[in-house]
Amino acid sequence: MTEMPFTYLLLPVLVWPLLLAAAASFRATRPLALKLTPWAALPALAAVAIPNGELQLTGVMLGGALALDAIGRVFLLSMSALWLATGLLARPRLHAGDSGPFAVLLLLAMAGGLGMALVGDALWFFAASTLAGYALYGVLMQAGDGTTRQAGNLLVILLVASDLLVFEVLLMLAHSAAGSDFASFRQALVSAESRTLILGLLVVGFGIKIGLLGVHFWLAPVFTTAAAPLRPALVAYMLGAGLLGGLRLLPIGELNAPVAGEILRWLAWATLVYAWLVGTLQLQRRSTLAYAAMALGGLWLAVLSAFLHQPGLWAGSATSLAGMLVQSGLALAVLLLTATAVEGKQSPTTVQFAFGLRWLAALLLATAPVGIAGVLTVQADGLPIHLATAVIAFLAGLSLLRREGGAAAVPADMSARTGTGRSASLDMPMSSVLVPATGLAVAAAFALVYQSTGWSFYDAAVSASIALVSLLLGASSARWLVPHLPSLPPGDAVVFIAYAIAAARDAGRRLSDAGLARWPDVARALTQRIWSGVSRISIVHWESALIRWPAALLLMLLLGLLVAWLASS
Amino acid sequence: MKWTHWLLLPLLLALAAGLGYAVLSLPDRAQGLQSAVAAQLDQSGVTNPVTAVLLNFRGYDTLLEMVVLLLALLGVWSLGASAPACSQSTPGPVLDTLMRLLVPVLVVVAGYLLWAGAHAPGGAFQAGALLGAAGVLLNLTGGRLRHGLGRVALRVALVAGTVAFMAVALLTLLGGRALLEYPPAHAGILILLIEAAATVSIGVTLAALFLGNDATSEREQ
Amino acid sequence: MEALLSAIPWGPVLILLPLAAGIVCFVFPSTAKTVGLLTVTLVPLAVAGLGWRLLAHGVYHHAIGGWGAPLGIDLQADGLSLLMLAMTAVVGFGVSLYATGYFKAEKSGRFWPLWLFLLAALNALFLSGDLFNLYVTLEMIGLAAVAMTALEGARGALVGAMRYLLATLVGSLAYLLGVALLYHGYGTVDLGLLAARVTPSPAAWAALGLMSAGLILKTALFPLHFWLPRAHASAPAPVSALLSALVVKGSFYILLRLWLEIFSPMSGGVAGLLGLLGGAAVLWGSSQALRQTRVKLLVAYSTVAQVGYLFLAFPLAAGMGLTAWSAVVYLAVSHALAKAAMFLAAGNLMRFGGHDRIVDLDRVVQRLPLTAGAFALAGVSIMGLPPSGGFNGKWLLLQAAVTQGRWDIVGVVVIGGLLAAGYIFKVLGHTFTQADVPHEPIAVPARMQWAAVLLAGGAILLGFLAPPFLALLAVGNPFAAGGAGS
Amino acid sequence: MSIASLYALVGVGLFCIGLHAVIAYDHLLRKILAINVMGSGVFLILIALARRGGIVAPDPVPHAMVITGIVVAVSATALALGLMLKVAAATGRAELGDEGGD
Amino acid sequence: MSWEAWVPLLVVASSLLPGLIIFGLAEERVRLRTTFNLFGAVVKLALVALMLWGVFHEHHYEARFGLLPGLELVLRAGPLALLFVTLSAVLWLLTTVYAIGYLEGSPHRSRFFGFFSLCVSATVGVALAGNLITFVIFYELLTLSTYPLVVHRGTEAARRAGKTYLTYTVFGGALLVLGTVWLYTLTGNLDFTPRGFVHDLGPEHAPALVMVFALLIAGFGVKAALVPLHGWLPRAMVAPAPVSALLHAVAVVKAGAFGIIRVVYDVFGVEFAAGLGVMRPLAWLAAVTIIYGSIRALFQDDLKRRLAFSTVSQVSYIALGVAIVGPIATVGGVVHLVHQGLMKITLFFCAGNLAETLGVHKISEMNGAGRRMPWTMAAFTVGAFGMIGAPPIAGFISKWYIGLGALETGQGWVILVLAGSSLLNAAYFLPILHRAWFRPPPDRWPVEHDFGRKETAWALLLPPVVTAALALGVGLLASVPFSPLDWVRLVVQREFYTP
Repeated sequence: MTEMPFTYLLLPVLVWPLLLAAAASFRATRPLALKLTPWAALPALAAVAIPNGELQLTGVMLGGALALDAIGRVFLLSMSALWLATGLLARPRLHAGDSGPFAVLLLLAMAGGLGMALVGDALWFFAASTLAGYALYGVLMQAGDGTTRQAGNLLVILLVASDLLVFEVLLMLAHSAAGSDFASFRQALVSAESRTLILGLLVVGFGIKIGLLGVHFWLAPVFTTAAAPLRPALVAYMLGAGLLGGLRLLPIGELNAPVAGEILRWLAWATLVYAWLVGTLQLQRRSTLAYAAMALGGLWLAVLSAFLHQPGLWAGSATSLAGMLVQSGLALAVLLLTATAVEGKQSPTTVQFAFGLRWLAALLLATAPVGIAGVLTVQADGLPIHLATAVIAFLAGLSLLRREGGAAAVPADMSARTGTGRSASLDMPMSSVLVPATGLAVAAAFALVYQSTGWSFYDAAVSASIALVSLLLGASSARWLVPHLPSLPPGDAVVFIAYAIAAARDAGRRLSDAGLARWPDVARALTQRIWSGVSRISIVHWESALIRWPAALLLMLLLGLLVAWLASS
Repeated sequence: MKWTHWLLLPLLLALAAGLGYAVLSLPDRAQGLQSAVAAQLDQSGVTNPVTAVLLNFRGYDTLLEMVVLLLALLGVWSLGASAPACSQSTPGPVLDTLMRLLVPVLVVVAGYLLWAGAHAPGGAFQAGALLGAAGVLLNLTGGRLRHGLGRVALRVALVAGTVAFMAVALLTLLGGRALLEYPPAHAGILILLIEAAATVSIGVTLAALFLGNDATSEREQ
Repeated sequence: MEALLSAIPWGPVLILLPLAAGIVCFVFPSTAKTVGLLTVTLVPLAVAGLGWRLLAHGVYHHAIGGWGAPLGIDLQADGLSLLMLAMTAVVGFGVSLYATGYFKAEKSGRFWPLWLFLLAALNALFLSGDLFNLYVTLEMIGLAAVAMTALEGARGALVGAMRYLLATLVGSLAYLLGVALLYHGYGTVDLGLLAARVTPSPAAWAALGLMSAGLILKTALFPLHFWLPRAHASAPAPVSALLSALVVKGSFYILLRLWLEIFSPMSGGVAGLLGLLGGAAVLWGSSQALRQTRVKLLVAYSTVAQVGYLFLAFPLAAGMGLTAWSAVVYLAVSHALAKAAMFLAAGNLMRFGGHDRIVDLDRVVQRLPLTAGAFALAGVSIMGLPPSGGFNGKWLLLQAAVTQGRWDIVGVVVIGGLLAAGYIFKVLGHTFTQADVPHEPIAVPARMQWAAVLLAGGAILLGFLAPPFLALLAVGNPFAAGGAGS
Repeated sequence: MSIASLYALVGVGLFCIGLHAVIAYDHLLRKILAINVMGSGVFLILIALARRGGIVAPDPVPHAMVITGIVVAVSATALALGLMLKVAAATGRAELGDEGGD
Repeated sequence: MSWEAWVPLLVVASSLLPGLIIFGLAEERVRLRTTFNLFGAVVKLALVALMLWGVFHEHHYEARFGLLPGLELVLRAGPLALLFVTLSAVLWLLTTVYAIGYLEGSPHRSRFFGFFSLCVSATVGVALAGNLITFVIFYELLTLSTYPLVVHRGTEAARRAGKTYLTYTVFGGALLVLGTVWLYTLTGNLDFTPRGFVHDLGPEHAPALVMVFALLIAGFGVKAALVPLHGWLPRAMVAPAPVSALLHAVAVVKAGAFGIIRVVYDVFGVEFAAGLGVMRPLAWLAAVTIIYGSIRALFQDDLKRRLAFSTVSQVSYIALGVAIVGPIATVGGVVHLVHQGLMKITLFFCAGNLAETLGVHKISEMNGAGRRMPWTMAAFTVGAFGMIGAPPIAGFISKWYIGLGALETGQGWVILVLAGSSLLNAAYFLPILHRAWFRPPPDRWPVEHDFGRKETAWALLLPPVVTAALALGVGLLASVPFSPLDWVRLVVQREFYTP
């Protein structure tokens, strides 16, 4: 793509939030910055209108570019919408006391998050996702309270792991890549000899961010403890860092790797089943939704496996895939927002509207996969995809009628560790949530329309019906079935991981106490003892003997004789 | 320290044996410098070869050796007042008379030795030793150097020999000759002069050494 | 001007000047300080004159009495003697400056003549080419040194001096017997002639044995160092400085000369033995120093160690004589400067705190910065850290050792350096800390501090003067005999 | 084995005996005397060897050396004696305090 | 001597002379002392800038003096030398400002600043050294002039720390000298030459050369804190913060690392060294150090000690990058010289600020420090993320290049080392950030000084913020001309590898 003047309009998308962040960190300019922060995502929203183009950033870091293309545009749209929602919802928090750090972190996260949709090369994507991830972690911690901490720790640990994996992958690719843009990276992956390894690392690395089975532990705790304003941002992050990242780096449609595809397929199965089981046994809407998100991840894997089996499919299904991702993301965000909104003391119309909105969102979430399913199930093995559709819809429905709360049902220590406790900062009055939520829902609806253009009627009908049925099933089972089932705390295995971490830390400390930290002292003490012993035995004693007159003169005599003898011989 | 004894004896025997062997293994005709000395004797200004070596050929040694003597005295003095050297005895008449007889004789003999040194065994050191003996006698019988000599005078007497020597040395240098290179014509007289001064100094020094503590220090005034 | 310079007989001047001055000081004690300072200022100039003459006309030669060897005594100076003289002059100047502040009136009247005679004796020694004359100078040095050691009159000092005197007398007698044997064996006591005449023979072997034993005793090479630590530690600071820096070097110089001129051809084994003792001395002296609790004893033992380095070169000389001997001279000179500075600094510490217990040095760095600095600088040279004369010396030594693959010697040098660092910083470390019983400092005259700094600075400066230094040393190629060629 | 050599051997003997005494005896006076004995031994060797092979006119140089040597010995002895007195006065016994630490 | 010969001398003198003058100044002459300090620092910067320009245009700044037979004291400003010189000159200025603020009103400042300037002169000398002997000389000078700063406080603990410090460094110095002598006896030449000067020695010398290499690396390894020669570094932390900051984070350890670079590239020549088979062990040693240092850091509660162990780990990146053998990894290693310096000095400044302002020395006391000192902790955060290797901060660039270089030469294991160390870095830095930002501050700090509305004195706040900005900047603008990365590329292609 050639460089054109209007591509410079991409800069404000990143620069504006960063400027605001800088402004927010100075005492003088902070008030102004706080006023503008809610609208910081507007340039991004505007940038959606810019035609495709690329802005080379030579000299910045190792070179790189800002670029806008079809996929990027879709994501930019959805993410800017989500961030706008976040900004608007965060207003009360921004006007509370000492919100400087909060604002700065929020803006940094925003810059990173929007940047992911905008950057044109791998390293910058990595930079942006790192910034977004850690900043988001910071915002979560800032906005949260004691209960947030454990979830945050979990998130940050997995973040570090994920970034490491991605870093490794990028290194390996960059080693053989022609340039640093996505295309050449994908090409490098196609032609890499250790392809399967790289692919695996890649899937896990991005999988962490979309709740791949085994590394999904952060989802539920974070979803359940994140303050309401941040939930859209969270979703945006998952979209960008997880799904978009995959789209950018995976050579979908270029790589034919049946083996990897097979592995992914089984992984998808496992993820989906797990998400369904555990999601069903959750106590709270938000944790249920967390597992719905996990199921989305499963769907994503299924789709990937399909593409790895038959690269040819990619051409026809790009739009519906992108649409699916966006639609599900937005819908999920709406559900998350409305899940905990307090409905008391509202006008009945509001209540009804909210009820309708949540049904709509659930519907959108459930029908998100329809398009892609329609495309893929015919040519490829549709089973996992159908399953994914079903699970997602089921969990969506479940989350609708599941009564929120039941913190009491969770043992106290677990609530302490995984933070199901509900605190004031988490909930917002429905009225203030309603507007942005509606906006997101509308956007999701648009996405539905957008992707429905690619549907083939028959397949769509099949998968749509699957979606609707399982949605109703989920809804009903929420009333009749689930209450009679045992319940799991959010973030299942996390509990044990937490135990393990604690144990490991203790062990480490004991280890360090035992030896690691002390051995130099021990060594020194030992040497000192030896030295003192030696000196006492030999040096002192012998010196006192040597300096006695007779001994010394004898030695002299000896020496003289020795010298003469040596000279003569 | 018995063990040293047991070690000592064999080692000493070895030493003795070694030295003895070395001595005996020397060429049995000594090829010393006598011929060289004899050849240069008439240049030296004296006829006694030993004196010639001592004050002319190797005069430089002698100069330094005067300093050694002086150093010893300085050393003894720098130790400060030591234990009383000898008790103040007022000499009885006999001793007194004897001394009055003896000291002048000693002085005269010393003078003779000094003079004889030029052509026969004898010379400054022998003479100086006699003078020293005289001084010791004086001391033993209650005399004190200080009574005879003032502080500065005594010190001058002590260094006279060295000074004379160095003066001559300086003269030779100024004369554009090598150090202590006497003009053959005046060698004899110069040597005699040096010897005279040296005799006095040696005598006084020996006496002072015997006396021990500093006869010229302020503390005793 | 040039005519004048070449007309002046520098050798005799170097000897007569301090002698005369000594006599004046002796006769008129009141003038001692003035005359002394004047002399020690003139002597360096005379040395410079001699140096000029050497560079201009090569080896200096002066036949005393005009007779010439073997009948007479010859003064001669090549690069080696000149550097020794220069060392003596510089150290002498520094110490004298210090002494003017150190000694009270009465002691000063005793110190100056002794010191000036010692100076004369040292000059005579470094200029003399006659074995018997060397004996006389040795005795002068010995008596002067003993007298100066006992100057304070304290109990320890007296015993130390006595021990020193007896040792040095025995040593001189051994040396004299050696001279006697050589004379009767070869009919001369002139170094040059002997070098030509001496052939391996029982007399020569016995002479070598006697002379080495005697001189090693005087040089206090391990294991014959028994007299040194106490004598040097109990003497007054300036005297300790002179003893450690110069007196020890005197006897070593004679040994070196004998070796180079006469004995080197006939004694590979002896070289090995000397090297062995040298190494032992380095390790032993250093570890002894390391366990001392008083500054002056520590410094004294450091001398024992440093003397050892001088002997490490003997076994190396066979291969690359020039490098090894240059190393020795470099080490000797820089040790003289550094060690003198150290003793002077130690003297300041004693004057300042009334004691020299290392652990009780009370924040000396703040209160006596110059002294601490001098000690540190001198320490740098002793440790052989760059840039310093000590470093250059060790560098050359290591170079010779490595080239010949003598890793044992290499090891000794390295370990010696480490131990040296150990004992130097043992002292320095405590100069920063506060003593358990802080005491009232006694003021130390500035010139006493500056004298120490001056000498220490000299040791450091020596690190940058290698080219002229070695150029001077090469005059007359003194090492031609001792395993020539580098 | 000429008479001169005999004298010389006697000198050697003196030297060794003196050395023995210097090492073996504690009292300072004995040590000082012993050193003088050693000295005499050396001088004897110097003189004696000068007339090896029955030369009529002996070599004067060793004689001169001996005279110088004697003077040096005298001076040294004087200093040593003075020092000894001081040591005795200070420590109460005229010995080298070998064990007596600094 | 042409004026170009004078420049290197002046660069050294620009800190030496002020130092010597400052020794003579009375304690209370604060203003005069400050003037000298800053003047010297600024002049040095100016000269360095001049040399940068000149060297870029292939001018030669070189000064020589005879030292020993066949040996000269050579100061030469090459591209590599300038990299280090610039770093130390810039950081010296900042640290001087910091130290002035830090030691406000504490005793013996003349002594402190005197030795401080000497240290910098020694560092610059090390950087400009044109041959091994010169390097050794300044290297030892660095040891000597650092000691008084380590024991500056005059406490018993300080004395012991100084003792440890010397035990290690003097030992290292001895090995170094030995190796140098040996090398000299082998080659008769010690001049740093691009691509080394030993390769024309016959194969029969290979064992000796390996030994020499080992000796030299061990000698430098002590200051570069390669395990197991790292023991002095954490203990030396008793020194005042500016000392830890400039010397123990930058000057001293970097002198060691720089020495390793010199030995590998300008003495042996990297290809030749690789041929000797000594690079692989070096790489392993560096890797072990990286991991070990990080693990030890994990268990430190004392902030400065944790940072010290982090230094142990981070400095070995340089050795690692060098030892991988290959232009790209070399770029990574050498540029880390600068990057690590910037990041680590930031961290130490911040630690000093916490200690000076709040009396906080332990990590367990840092709760809520971010609320009380946002700017300081912000700088700290940048430094920490840089250490972890998060883009676009400097640390990322180094790791990226080292990793690429490793892959280029097919040494995948290095990637694992990098990953492991990043993980550990995160493990011991993120908890600190977590405490500082997200934990509630205590009711009262251990020892709090009040600075009104400012969080601390400007002299204390400015340096860390600037260095943090620099750390961010050199990463963000890594590819612009004259950035450290760009300069190192120049060095590597000019000097290290046969084009």
